[in-house]
Amino acid sequence: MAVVTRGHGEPLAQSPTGLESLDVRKLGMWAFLGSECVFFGALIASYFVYRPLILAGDPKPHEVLGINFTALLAFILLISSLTMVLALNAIQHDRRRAGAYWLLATAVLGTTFLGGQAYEFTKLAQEGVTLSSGIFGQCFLVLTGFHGTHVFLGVIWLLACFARAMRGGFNSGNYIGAEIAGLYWHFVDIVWVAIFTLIYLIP
Amino acid sequence: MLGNPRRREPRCSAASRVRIALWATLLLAFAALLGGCTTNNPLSTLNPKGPAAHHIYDLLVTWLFWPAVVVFFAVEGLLLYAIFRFRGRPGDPLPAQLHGNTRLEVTWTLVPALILTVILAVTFRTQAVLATPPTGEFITVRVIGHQWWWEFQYPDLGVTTANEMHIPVGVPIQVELSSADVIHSYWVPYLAGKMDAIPGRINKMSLQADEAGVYSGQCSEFCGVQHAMMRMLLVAQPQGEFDAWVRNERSIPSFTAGVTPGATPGATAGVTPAAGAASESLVTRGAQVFANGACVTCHAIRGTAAQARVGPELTHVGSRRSIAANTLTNTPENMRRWLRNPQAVKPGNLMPNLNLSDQDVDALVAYLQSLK
Amino acid sequence: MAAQVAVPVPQQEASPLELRREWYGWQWLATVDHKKIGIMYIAASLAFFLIGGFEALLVRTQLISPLNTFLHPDLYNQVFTMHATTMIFLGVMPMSVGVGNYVVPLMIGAADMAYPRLNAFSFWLFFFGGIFLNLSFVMGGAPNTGWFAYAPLTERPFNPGTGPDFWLLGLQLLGIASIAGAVNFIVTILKMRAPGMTFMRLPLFTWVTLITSFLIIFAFPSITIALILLMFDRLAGTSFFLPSGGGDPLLWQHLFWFFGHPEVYIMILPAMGIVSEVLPVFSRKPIFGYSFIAYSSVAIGFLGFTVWAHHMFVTGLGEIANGAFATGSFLIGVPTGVKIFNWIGTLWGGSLRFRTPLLFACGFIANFIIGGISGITLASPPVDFQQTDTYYVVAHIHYVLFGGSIFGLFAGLYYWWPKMFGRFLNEGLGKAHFWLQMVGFNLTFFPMHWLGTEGMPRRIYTYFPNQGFELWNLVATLGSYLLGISILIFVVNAFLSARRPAEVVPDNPWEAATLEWSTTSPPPAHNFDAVPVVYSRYPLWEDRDPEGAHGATAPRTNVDAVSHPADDVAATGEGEQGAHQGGAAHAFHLPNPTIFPVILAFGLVLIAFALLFAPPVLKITFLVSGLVYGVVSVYGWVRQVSD
Amino acid sequence: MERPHPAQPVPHGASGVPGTHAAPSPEAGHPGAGRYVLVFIVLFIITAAEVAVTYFPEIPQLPALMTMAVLKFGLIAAFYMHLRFDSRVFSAFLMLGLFLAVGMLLSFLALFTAHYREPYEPVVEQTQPGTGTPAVGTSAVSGATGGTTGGVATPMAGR
Repeated sequence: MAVVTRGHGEPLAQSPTGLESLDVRKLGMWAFLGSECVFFGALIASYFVYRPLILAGDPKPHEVLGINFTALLAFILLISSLTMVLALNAIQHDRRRAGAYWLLATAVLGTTFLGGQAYEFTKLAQEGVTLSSGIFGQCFLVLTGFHGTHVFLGVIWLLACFARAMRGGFNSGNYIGAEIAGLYWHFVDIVWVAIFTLIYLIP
Repeated sequence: MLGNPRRREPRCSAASRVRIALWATLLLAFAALLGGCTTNNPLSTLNPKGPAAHHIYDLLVTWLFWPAVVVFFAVEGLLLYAIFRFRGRPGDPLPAQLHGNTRLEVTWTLVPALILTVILAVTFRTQAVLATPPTGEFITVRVIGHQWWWEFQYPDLGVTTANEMHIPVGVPIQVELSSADVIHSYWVPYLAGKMDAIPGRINKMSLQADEAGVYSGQCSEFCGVQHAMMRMLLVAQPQGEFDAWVRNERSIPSFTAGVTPGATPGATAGVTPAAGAASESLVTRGAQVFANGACVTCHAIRGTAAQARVGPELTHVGSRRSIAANTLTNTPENMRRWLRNPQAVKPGNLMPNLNLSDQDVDALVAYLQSLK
Repeated sequence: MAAQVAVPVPQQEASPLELRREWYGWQWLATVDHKKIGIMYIAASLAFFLIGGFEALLVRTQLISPLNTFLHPDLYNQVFTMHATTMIFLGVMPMSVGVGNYVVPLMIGAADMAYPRLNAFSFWLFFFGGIFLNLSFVMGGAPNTGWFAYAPLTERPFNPGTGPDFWLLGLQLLGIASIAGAVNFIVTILKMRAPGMTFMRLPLFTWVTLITSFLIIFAFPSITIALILLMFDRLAGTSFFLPSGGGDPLLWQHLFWFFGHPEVYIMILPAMGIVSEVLPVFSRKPIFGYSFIAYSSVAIGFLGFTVWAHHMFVTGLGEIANGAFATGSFLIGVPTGVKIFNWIGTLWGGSLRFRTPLLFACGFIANFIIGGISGITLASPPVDFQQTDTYYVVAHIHYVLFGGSIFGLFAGLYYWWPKMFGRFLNEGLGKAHFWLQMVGFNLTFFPMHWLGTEGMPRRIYTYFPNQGFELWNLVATLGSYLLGISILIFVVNAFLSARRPAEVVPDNPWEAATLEWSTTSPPPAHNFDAVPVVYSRYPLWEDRDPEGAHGATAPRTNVDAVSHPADDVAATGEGEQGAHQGGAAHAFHLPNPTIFPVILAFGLVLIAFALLFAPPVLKITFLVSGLVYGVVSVYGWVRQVSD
Repeated sequence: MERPHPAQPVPHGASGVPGTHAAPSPEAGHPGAGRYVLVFIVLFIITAAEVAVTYFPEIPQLPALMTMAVLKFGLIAAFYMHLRFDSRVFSAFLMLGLFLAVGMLLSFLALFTAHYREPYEPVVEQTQPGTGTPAVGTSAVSGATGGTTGGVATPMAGR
């Protein structure tokens, strides 16, 4: 179990910042997500530095990237975010089995997203867009690839949560493990919101 | 009562040591100042000979150095005063438990901020002056950094040369910087600040020499194993001499043009000065070694079949003041040393040891020295 | 809070785990105790510091005379690259982290860091990463491109060896360790402060550790990305920074310095915090302008992100961008100045006791003033055009990072040594160390200001005679030998202190004010027998200044501990259930020693090796074994956490 | 400078650890499943609108798309990540990271736009001066006598 720290029931008058009542793991996860913001910010910034060259180059992104297909992927991730909060909601209401299955559904949707991305990458490779094919290929593949890596790790994490949920590891008094997995998952989703708009949609 | 009595130091000895250290530091600073003023160092930034360097020098000395000296002595003085004045003794009562003083805080926030604002304003002014592109007539020189030598192209004059840049005195020069491999930085401290030569980019800076002279320059961005010896010379000469240099650079060297070289090359080559004919044949042999050997795979000499652009252009190498990116002065002896094993002179540089025989080296030296 | 003797670890029935625990090495290898981890951090960083210092002496020896052939140019480049990399990532930074690791939980009255296992993982990853980097010397050549590793010099076509691969993979490992450590510090400081310890009562060292940790989590991702892109360039055939493939070398510089400049503050802020702790204790009066020092640190932290391109003034950004970044750089001088004045204000009117920590703290201020002033000259783009990439910059960074950080860290080591080990460092040797270091340091680096203005470029393996560089290079080299001797004195001092028979060090030998001095020296595994409650900024000084103490709700005497039966503590200790201390409302559960963090860190290093090796057999072997280690340890770790 | 307690009592999940503290009722902070589905419908509609917008070039793409992206981002962060109900400290972490990331993106865009780079052509090839024949340009200053202009007009000239 995690470290239990003090702070419960303390005279709060002497610790007026209120931070003592926060969960350590959630606090740590948010600090990490703040760091991840800069991580993806730097990746996207690198893409945009090369954007003039990418747009001038060949092939042009909008010619090879299917917006409709990617929109489908975005929908899948959105749904997975919904199933994730529903999982947490179920766990918080002690509907353990439902919670476990929502978690599984989230993992499955994540895997579907990864499958879609794999399909997209193969299609791009067929059209000659690879890591070493030029500035567009490398920028696009590294950016979306690192997002995919995050999704992949998230899927593993969700499966672990699912296993734990099936063993009855979560309940209304003990759901932080699922909640921080969810925070990570939603973060991966909002990164995709940014990538979808900035890379795919903006002309 | 305070601290550990066993370890208390006698007061005077520590104080005297502080004093000694203080004097030593001051003496050192003074000596350093003297040293800085008396030598005439070829890369010094304190001896400006061009307007750009002058502007920077004025900014540095007037607006940064003297305020810095004042601030330095004031703040270090305060610190030393506090250290000496407030030394505690065993048995001293507890000093007044002061927590701060807002008025003081505001003062020592605002005063430095004001000083810095003034310096910043002057900085902006100097920046604007430096960034003004040359107006009127100017010469464009394209400087291309290579590992580890400099290429200079004068697009309007049709001149390409290496490691020795010539400019006329009093004429603004627009320097366009780029690189053939990694990032270098072009720096002739007497004339101007430095500017990076970045592959895939063109950076511009302007410089001008107010006095004739031969100025040293050096690559100042770390660029690999021979960064230290990526040096150059900048020759600022009166307009007439410069024009003559341009005419000479544009000409095809006498030997390759078929004109018999004078007896001098042989003599300077250090070959036994038997006869003009002997040295002439040596030069011819050198030309053959050059044309048939590995030299042509990297170097260019106009008027011959050698047109490679990997190494420095050698069309007028005999007339240059230095060789190997100003690593060696251009004497036949040094050139022989260089050709015999370039790796011994500049370990790791890109010119391989060609394992030339002594005769070949002598012939090559005679030939290259003849390329005036 | 008068416990003078550490609570003995109670003997439980001998389980296999118990037997294993008797092995001395196991106590360190598997420890999750922040104090042990802190000591390991300090010891490892000191070892790396000695290596880096040795490299510095090699550099200085090569430069002792013109056209010296002591080192081959390429070896010289490896040595100066590794000197900087070692000092920054393996010396100064982890030493600050180590001191923070030891001191911060004690300062805030906590039993441990928020994530003790993650803490162990951070240490071991740093330690293995450091060894990984240094292995490059014997595995095909160390990185030779400078610690800034400007592309495209680091790209395959210009650097086919494995040096840059070692560099980028090693830094990636160290980056993960740093981010994990920083998250840990942030959560610890935000969450685990003793009751009553508001932000305005936080010790200043804890303040700067918090700010430093924020800088780390927000600055390191930038270099992570830069390293990833470079790794793809070198290992996967992309050309992010290769102009021939459309890449832009300047992107590397922006990404690097977006990290690199905050990194400077990551190295200097902890030293500033240490000085802010040491000065009041040895002046016997509170720090002058507490809140101004705290806020100026915050300001430095913020501004640190707006000035990165002042490292790039000569890359041709244009005068507007240069002017903007110059403005930020000038601005950052203001909070720095505020700190210096407040430190002098703390000395002013005090009753100074010149013990070694105070000497180092004063040395810090004296040197840092010079480093600050030379920083202002470099912040002005036109002057920077002349001075950048010369020895002037070498002088500047060493006045900040050696004259500043290292002096500050030594002040901290001498100050907290008795708390850490229950023994003093010898005062006479300490003073000899200080004076020799002070003289040696200034002898080494002050002449470099002149060398720089006289035009000596940085990173050159040799220089020519008659350029005016001979005299001051000679002086600098001799000074560096003095510096080397001074560091040796410290090593001898530490060694002798360990050899001396144990002495009884009182809880608070320096009469300091902060909570770490309220427990025994060294503290027990669970740090405090009872949770301290804090009523002011100077919990142990409240008798000195009953009215003036900031934020005190009511005058109290010393630390008011939430009382618990003493036998409650003695009964538990660091047993199988972990040290359990306090009543139900204050349950500290120190996790058991665990080996999984070590294994995970080791697995990551194996994966780094896998990326490094070209032969498929080696690659696959290392990748598979690394993954196995990783998966097993993560599984075990998770099981431990959720049990 | 004591900051007021952000929300007293703390919304939820004061402790996720069993046995130490009775967890408050989950409903205290988190919205119910109905709200989550509602948010999802909104997200769904916005995403559809995003794709739709790309089919209508007359709509100003950049502001429209950015607004919708920020909206989606905010909805997920506020509801799914519970920032609306949780401690502001968590929001602060995200906002700090976002602020730096966006600041980095914008400043890189500005710097690289201002510091424009020509499409790369290796410098060695493009700098061939006139081969063989002495290339003579009209000098800006020197009295060099004219001749035939060699192949010195490279892409770098005149900039």
